[in-house]
Amino acid sequence: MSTATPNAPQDTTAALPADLQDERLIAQQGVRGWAGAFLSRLKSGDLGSLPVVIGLVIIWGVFQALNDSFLSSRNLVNLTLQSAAVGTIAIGIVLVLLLGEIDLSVGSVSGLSSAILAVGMVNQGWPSVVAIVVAIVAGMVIGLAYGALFTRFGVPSFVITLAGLLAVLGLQLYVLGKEGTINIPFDSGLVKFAQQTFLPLAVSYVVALLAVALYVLTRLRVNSQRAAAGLSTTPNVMIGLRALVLAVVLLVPTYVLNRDRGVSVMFLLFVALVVVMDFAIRRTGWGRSVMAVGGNVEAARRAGINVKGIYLSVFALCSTFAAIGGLLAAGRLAAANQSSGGGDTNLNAIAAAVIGGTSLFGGRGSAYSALLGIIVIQSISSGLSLLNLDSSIRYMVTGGVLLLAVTVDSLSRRSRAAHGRA
Amino acid sequence: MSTATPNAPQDTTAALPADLQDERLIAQQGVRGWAGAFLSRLKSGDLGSLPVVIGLVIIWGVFQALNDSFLSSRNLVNLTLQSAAVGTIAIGIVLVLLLGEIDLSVGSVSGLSSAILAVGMVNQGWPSVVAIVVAIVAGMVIGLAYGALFTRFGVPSFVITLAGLLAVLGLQLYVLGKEGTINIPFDSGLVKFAQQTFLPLAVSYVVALLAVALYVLTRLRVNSQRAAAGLSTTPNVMIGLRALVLAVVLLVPTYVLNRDRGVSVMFLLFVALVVVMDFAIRRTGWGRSVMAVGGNVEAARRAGINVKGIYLSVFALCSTFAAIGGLLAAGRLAAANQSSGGGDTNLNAIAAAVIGGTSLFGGRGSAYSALLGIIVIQSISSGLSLLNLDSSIRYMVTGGVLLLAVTVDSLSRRSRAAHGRA
Amino acid sequence: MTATAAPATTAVLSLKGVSKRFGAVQALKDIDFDVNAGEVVALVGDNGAGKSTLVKTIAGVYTPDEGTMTFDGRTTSVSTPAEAQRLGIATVFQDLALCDNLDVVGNLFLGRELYRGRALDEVRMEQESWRLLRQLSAKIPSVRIPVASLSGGQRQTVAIARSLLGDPKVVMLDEPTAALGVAQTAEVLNLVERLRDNGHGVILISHNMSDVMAVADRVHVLRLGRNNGTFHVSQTSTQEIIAAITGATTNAVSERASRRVQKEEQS
Amino acid sequence: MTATAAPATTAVLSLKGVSKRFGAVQALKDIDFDVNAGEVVALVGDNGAGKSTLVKTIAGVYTPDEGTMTFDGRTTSVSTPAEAQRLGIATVFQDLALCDNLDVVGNLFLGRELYRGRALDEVRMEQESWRLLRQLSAKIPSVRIPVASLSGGQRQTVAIARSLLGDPKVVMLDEPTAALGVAQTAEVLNLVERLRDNGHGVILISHNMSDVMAVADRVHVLRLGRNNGTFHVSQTSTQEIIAAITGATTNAVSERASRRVQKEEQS
Amino acid sequence: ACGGGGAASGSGKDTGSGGGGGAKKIALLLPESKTTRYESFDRPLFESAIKASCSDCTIIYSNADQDASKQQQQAEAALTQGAKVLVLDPVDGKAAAAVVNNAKSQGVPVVAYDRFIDGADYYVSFDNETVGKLQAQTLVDLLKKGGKSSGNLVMINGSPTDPNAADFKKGAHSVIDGSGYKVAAEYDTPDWSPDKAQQWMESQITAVKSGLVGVYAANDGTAGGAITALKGGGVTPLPPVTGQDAELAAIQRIIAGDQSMTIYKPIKPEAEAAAKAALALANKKKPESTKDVKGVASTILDPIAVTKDKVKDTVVKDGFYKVEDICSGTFAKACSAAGLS
Ligand SMILES: Nc1ncnc2c1ncn2[C@@H]1O[C@H](COP(=O)(O)OP(=O)(O)OP(=O)(O)O)[C@@H](O)[C@H]1O
Ligand SMILES: Nc1ncnc2c1ncn2[C@@H]1O[C@H](COP(=O)(O)OP(=O)(O)OP(=O)(O)O)[C@@H](O)[C@H]1O
Ligand SMILES: O[C@@H]1[C@@H](O)[C@H](O)OC[C@H]1O
Ligand SMILES: [Mg+2]
Ligand SMILES: [Mg+2]
Repeated sequence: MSTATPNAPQDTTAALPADLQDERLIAQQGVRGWAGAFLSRLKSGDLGSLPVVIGLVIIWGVFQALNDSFLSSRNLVNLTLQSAAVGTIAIGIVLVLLLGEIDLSVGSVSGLSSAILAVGMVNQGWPSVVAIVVAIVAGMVIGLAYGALFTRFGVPSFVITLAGLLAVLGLQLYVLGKEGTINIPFDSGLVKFAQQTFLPLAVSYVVALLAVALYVLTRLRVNSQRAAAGLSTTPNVMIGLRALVLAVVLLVPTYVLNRDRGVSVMFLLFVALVVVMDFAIRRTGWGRSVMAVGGNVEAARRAGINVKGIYLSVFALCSTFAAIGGLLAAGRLAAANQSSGGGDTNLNAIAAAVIGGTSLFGGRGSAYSALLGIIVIQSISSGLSLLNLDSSIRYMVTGGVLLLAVTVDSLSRRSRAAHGRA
Repeated sequence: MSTATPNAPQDTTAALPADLQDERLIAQQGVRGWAGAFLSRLKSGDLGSLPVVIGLVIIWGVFQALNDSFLSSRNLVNLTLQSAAVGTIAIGIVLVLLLGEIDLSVGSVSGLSSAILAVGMVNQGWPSVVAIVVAIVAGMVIGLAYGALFTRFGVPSFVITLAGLLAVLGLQLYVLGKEGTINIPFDSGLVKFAQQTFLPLAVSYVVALLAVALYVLTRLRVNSQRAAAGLSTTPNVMIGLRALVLAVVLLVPTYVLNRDRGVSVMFLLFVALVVVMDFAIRRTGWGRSVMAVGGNVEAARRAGINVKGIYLSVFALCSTFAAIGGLLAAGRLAAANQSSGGGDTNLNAIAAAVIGGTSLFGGRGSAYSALLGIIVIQSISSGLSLLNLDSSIRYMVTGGVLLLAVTVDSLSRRSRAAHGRA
Repeated sequence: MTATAAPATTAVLSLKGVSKRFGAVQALKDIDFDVNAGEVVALVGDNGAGKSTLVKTIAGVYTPDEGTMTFDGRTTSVSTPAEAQRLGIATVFQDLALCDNLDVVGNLFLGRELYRGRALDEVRMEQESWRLLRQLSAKIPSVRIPVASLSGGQRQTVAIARSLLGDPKVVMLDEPTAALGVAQTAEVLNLVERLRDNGHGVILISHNMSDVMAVADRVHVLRLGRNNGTFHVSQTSTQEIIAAITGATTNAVSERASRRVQKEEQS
Repeated sequence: MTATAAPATTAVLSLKGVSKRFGAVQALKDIDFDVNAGEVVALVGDNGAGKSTLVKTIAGVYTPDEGTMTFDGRTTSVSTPAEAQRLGIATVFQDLALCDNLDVVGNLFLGRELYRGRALDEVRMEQESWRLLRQLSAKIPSVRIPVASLSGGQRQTVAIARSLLGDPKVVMLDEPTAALGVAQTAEVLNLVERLRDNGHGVILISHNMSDVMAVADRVHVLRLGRNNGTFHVSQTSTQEIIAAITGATTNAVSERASRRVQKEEQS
Repeated sequence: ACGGGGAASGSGKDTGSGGGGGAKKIALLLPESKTTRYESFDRPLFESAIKASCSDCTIIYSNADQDASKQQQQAEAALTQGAKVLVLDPVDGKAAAAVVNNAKSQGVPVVAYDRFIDGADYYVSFDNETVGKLQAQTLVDLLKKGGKSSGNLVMINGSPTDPNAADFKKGAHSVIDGSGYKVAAEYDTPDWSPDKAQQWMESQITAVKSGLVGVYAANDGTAGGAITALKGGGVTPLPPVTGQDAELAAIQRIIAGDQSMTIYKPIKPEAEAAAKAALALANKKKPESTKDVKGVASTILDPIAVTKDKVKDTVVKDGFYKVEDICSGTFAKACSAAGLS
């Protein structure tokens, strides 16, 4: 049998790694190749999350110009505290969106979780851990029920979770009973965690530097594996450069936050959840299956993937994240009430995922969009809080700014599509 | 060139219409064939909107058992009045859903339209017609803006209309200004139209019978055209049978409604809009293009369809229907205020379209789903109003019943999919 | 017509009386079908004859309305593709069934990922992908682009390469060479022969009679959803098979063929 | 190699120096290409050679990075498929581009619906559909089912039938017979000849060399996105074209061919 | 928008330079924008009260759109900008303890405005339970006066997710239960939505077939919905319907005889009391108080029930509305009949 690629000129074949032998590829070897590739990526609009970041920078710049407390350390620390709860909920939304499904009930589930926590801890006198576990399990069970309904009866997730939104809100009111608002003691662990626990100065820098080191080590290991397998590698200079960028991205905020109270542990938990889920999505078989189901459910089924299992796990995870978000929200407000999880919690969580770049149509997106998206949303909301606006004007401005932030991103996507990289 | 189908036995070919010659087709000629086809459709779950109707019948039965005023003429007349405004908004939602897009701002747009009407008519003293036209045009302009943003920048409609939701709400508050609630006089035309105008008894029956006659005539004309073209025809007995069913479906409600105030003209307007849009979707080139874009936008583009024009027209229509819905809502409440179009208007309009059977993923659905869906939703809400329930229980029951109604439908769809008719 | 009954004893896969109906269309009616180990059976028939439906029924994508299936001597009912894979049935579907959003590597190893610890071993999968694709003479510039951006033939090559992973007992290829270039087609035919030589059962669907005659041992003809004869390649001719497919001896094909002969004679 | 320059004068369609790049992949580089009225030009090349990209560029689906296009003597730039259609270019795309949710009639007449007053004339469109499909020997049981439920070949027939509506000057067929049965393939080849005889320019992409040799006047070869020669069918051989496609004279194809000859000689 | 932005940025620079002298920042945090009072009355009245006694004070204004966590964010933003005192009308009075806690930790006093907050430094309000009592009492009195000593009432309460609604409900029940009238049905109106109230009222006309003598509606919005339902349902004569907020639309309905009463909370004295207390606290002084509510120094004002005959002496007299506002268009006739011109 002939396995050779008979037509490629033999000399270049020998010199090039297996993945760079095609003649049609525009040369990508070495640092110059990389720089060229980067430039051409920029030109063709393949910018990853850069556009949203640019949108964010614009928003920050404008708000800072309007009110110079916007970028103050104190306000930025507040921003981190404000982002954690809904951001955590948005991680779950990213997951269901990756499947091309939706969960409209995350607000209610987070509200129920707040209510269970408060009633359990305060009224029933459960130990906090028990209350927390019960609240999270309740969320998971709701998600499993959604998954079961979806996979068994094929009811669209939009309808299931719309019904869930109402039913779970009912449950929340039922759990709260006649009490209405229940305050959670300020000296309870959860409230302290959500309001007053910050990384010690030294620890915060160590954490940031560790993250950079981990990145470099991982890249170097991948490089050596790829070289051993005869595949192309990233030039060390490039790795160094990227590590530098990462270091700046991590250390500057750490410094700024440390000028006020510091890096909130609750926010760190949220970021950690994002990182873990990003790993799970990109680097595990489960995550690959999620992407496959979201991309083409029939192809996934034919590939032998347990499609029902994937749906179940994702709906369960989404509600679980919603429940965790509810706990964080309760901790931060030091209270649970009938409107916990109400208002625009749902819309903000979904919007965060979408603004961060996760597609509503499945198969495209990243856990990081929850982080980016929620920061955009909270920045707008926090920035507008600093300006004395009438509600009517504030609504109009919020809508406009939101649109602006996403238009930058969409424009670049559009150019990407025109360049055939949709 | 050989154009014959050489393999089909020549005798049957001659006898059969062009569309029934394939040997694999299970015989469908004559009344028996039709009955057989109908039975096999039932078996394979291809029931059209029958399942939703069954769900509705179950809901009605249960509520009537729990409180015997539910099916009273008075309550059914109320139901028609309650359905018209959000139902009209849902027609627009059906259109955007057919494109696989969404409009989250219909609530705000309807609220703005209410506000413009009230401020124009009451505070500015415009003639009602002017106020109505201005309100509708405002809606249309907003829709055009959405369409322009969507087609120019490729921002996902979810985000555009989320921004729109906020911005238009701001506009609504701005228009209402310091006034807050504005009463629309009870003796104004719009309020009378929305609350007190019912078809005279005789006219209502004439309208119903005219509809049946129109149906029969159309079918007969199609039959004669098809026969002339050598295509299969519907047996006259079948047409008669269907006409009979239609007559019952139209005359029984007319009778029941006439025992109370009668057939509301506002509801009739809503139904007329549904019928017109159904015609536009199924029987015009524009509607065909909408379906094509929703099914496969790239295929539509390659077929030379003006895809941008379709998006523009649909977004504009959707907001226009929202504005009309807002006018009906204002007329019915005889007031406009800051919460007009708020609450669950959005969710109810979208849910109505989905529950009625329009897919969220584009290309599948019908204008009638707005009608069916809104009646399901309003039935649940009206049925629960008659029972004295705690809010918490009410929410839970609403969620449960909603789910039930849709599960019947989904189960049949599922069986349809298993039979290869997805 | 020299239609012969299939040998019923050593079959790895055997169908009896399989029917499948879609709404008003009877796609399959009373199909009997066998494949032996180490045998290439060509499944041929006109467009819409029911070939793909049969393949999908065997692969667990559709459940048949009637009929039984025997695999490796045991009567089984395959109701999901996962089960079919567990039994050892690998399939290249006509509609390819790839995930457009995943890259070539992701699609190749979908459901059979390689691990390094608990994480995916992307490096080994990429290396292995290049090996498989080279083996099929694939002309794919990069395995790290979404398959959405591949050409028709490139996509088909990816789908075929997929079926080489694992060690299936029966391989079903539904028009595997339809979009392939001449070199790639030749490689796939080589591959089919290698599979047979290694004792696999192969079901090959193709409209290309010369390919069929070149690699198949037996040809099974479907016509309008029904069995229309089985032929041993060594004992039949292309003409005979085409007649069974179209249900007539004179038709557009033979007309073209005869015109061509005339033309060639003239020139 | 007897590559000959294309006649540049009477071309209905003529491309000069067309390039197209997708991210890091150079799909087309400096392509010159012409079609004359009443001529069938076969566009051939290995998988991923850029044939479909070229067709899509002409059809207005992609805009080229560089290069000019002349149609009917006028330099034009076609930036949407609608414009291409207005110019008189009809295309059957390799990926078919049908709307799965619409039925056969809906797809056939998409963008060119027939009216009766202001409403669609479904009866006449259905009647016409049957006529077109019969003409292509299509085996489609009903034209009132969504094309999603059609077989591969049936879908392809629908796409081809589409291109017969209207009166295009140039028809481009991207692997139109890949999924077709033998009878349907023969009808499509007949169709191509009829189109030529009626003075249309035809661009035919195919991997099937015997089909190419049977109907084409000229063969244009692409290799890895570049021009690799133009051949007059009357002055060339299949061997020569395959060599231009694969870039080598010995390869899997010739190996298989020679083995087959041996085998036939033995038997 | 530009004016507000400019003012804010100017004041922001003050903080940067150490925020000195008498120039104080006072934050006014209101709960929502869907009821007219907040942006139409509370905000401007409060601002002018502050300006009157402290011309170089600046006011940081935010509105929480009925979202407790948004309000928390806005309070934090106000503190970031260096607010010296928070005047807080909480979305949820109980949950606002977190805001008070946070403010206290930075030495910023809090004035609970309109709704009680545990731990606040000062409280200015009308008592919510009293509002409910007053509504119910007026309803019962009207019924008795009309000669009906028994019969069915329906209650249209506020939003089930609004903690204040529970207070109104409690107060109302304390009067109605034991008044001899039966509560035939009761409804918590989601989002205080008038059209929900209308729909519910419509079904009650069907359900409570006979003997419906009166309707308790928790505010003017829900009252409007209920009245429209009663009129549309052909219920004559209209049973008495209560309300709250003294919205212009409600006053007009009262004049026209469609609605029986509304609760007028004179916002001007409330805003002035709050402004006074806020300025005192900002200057580290103890504000005067008339009362002590749960340990918080307070000014408690009396809500006023407005019936047709009292319109002139209340909202008109206080300049809350001008006669020509009330008597515009179709209401002119009713006005002159009611002796209002
Ligand atoms: N999911 C489905 N729903 C309805 N009808 C279907 C479905 N799948 C196949 N059919 C019908 O069954 C018949 C057989 O289709 P099948 O795909 O098996 O044909 P095939 O032999 O593979 O044809 P081809 O050579 O064109 O690929 C066709 O008439 C088709 O319309
Ligand atoms: N939208 C796209 N985005 C990125 N790359 C693309 C895109 N379309 C095509 N390509 C690349 O361009 C090259 C040429 O593709 P093209 O589809 O034109 O090949 P082809 O000659 O038609 O091949 P086949 O015979 O397999 O159909 C391929 O390598 C393909 O990966
Ligand atoms: O005044 C009322 C307010 O206290 C309540 O919270 O919301 C509704 C209003 O009518
Ligand atoms: Mg097939
Ligand atoms: Mg191609």
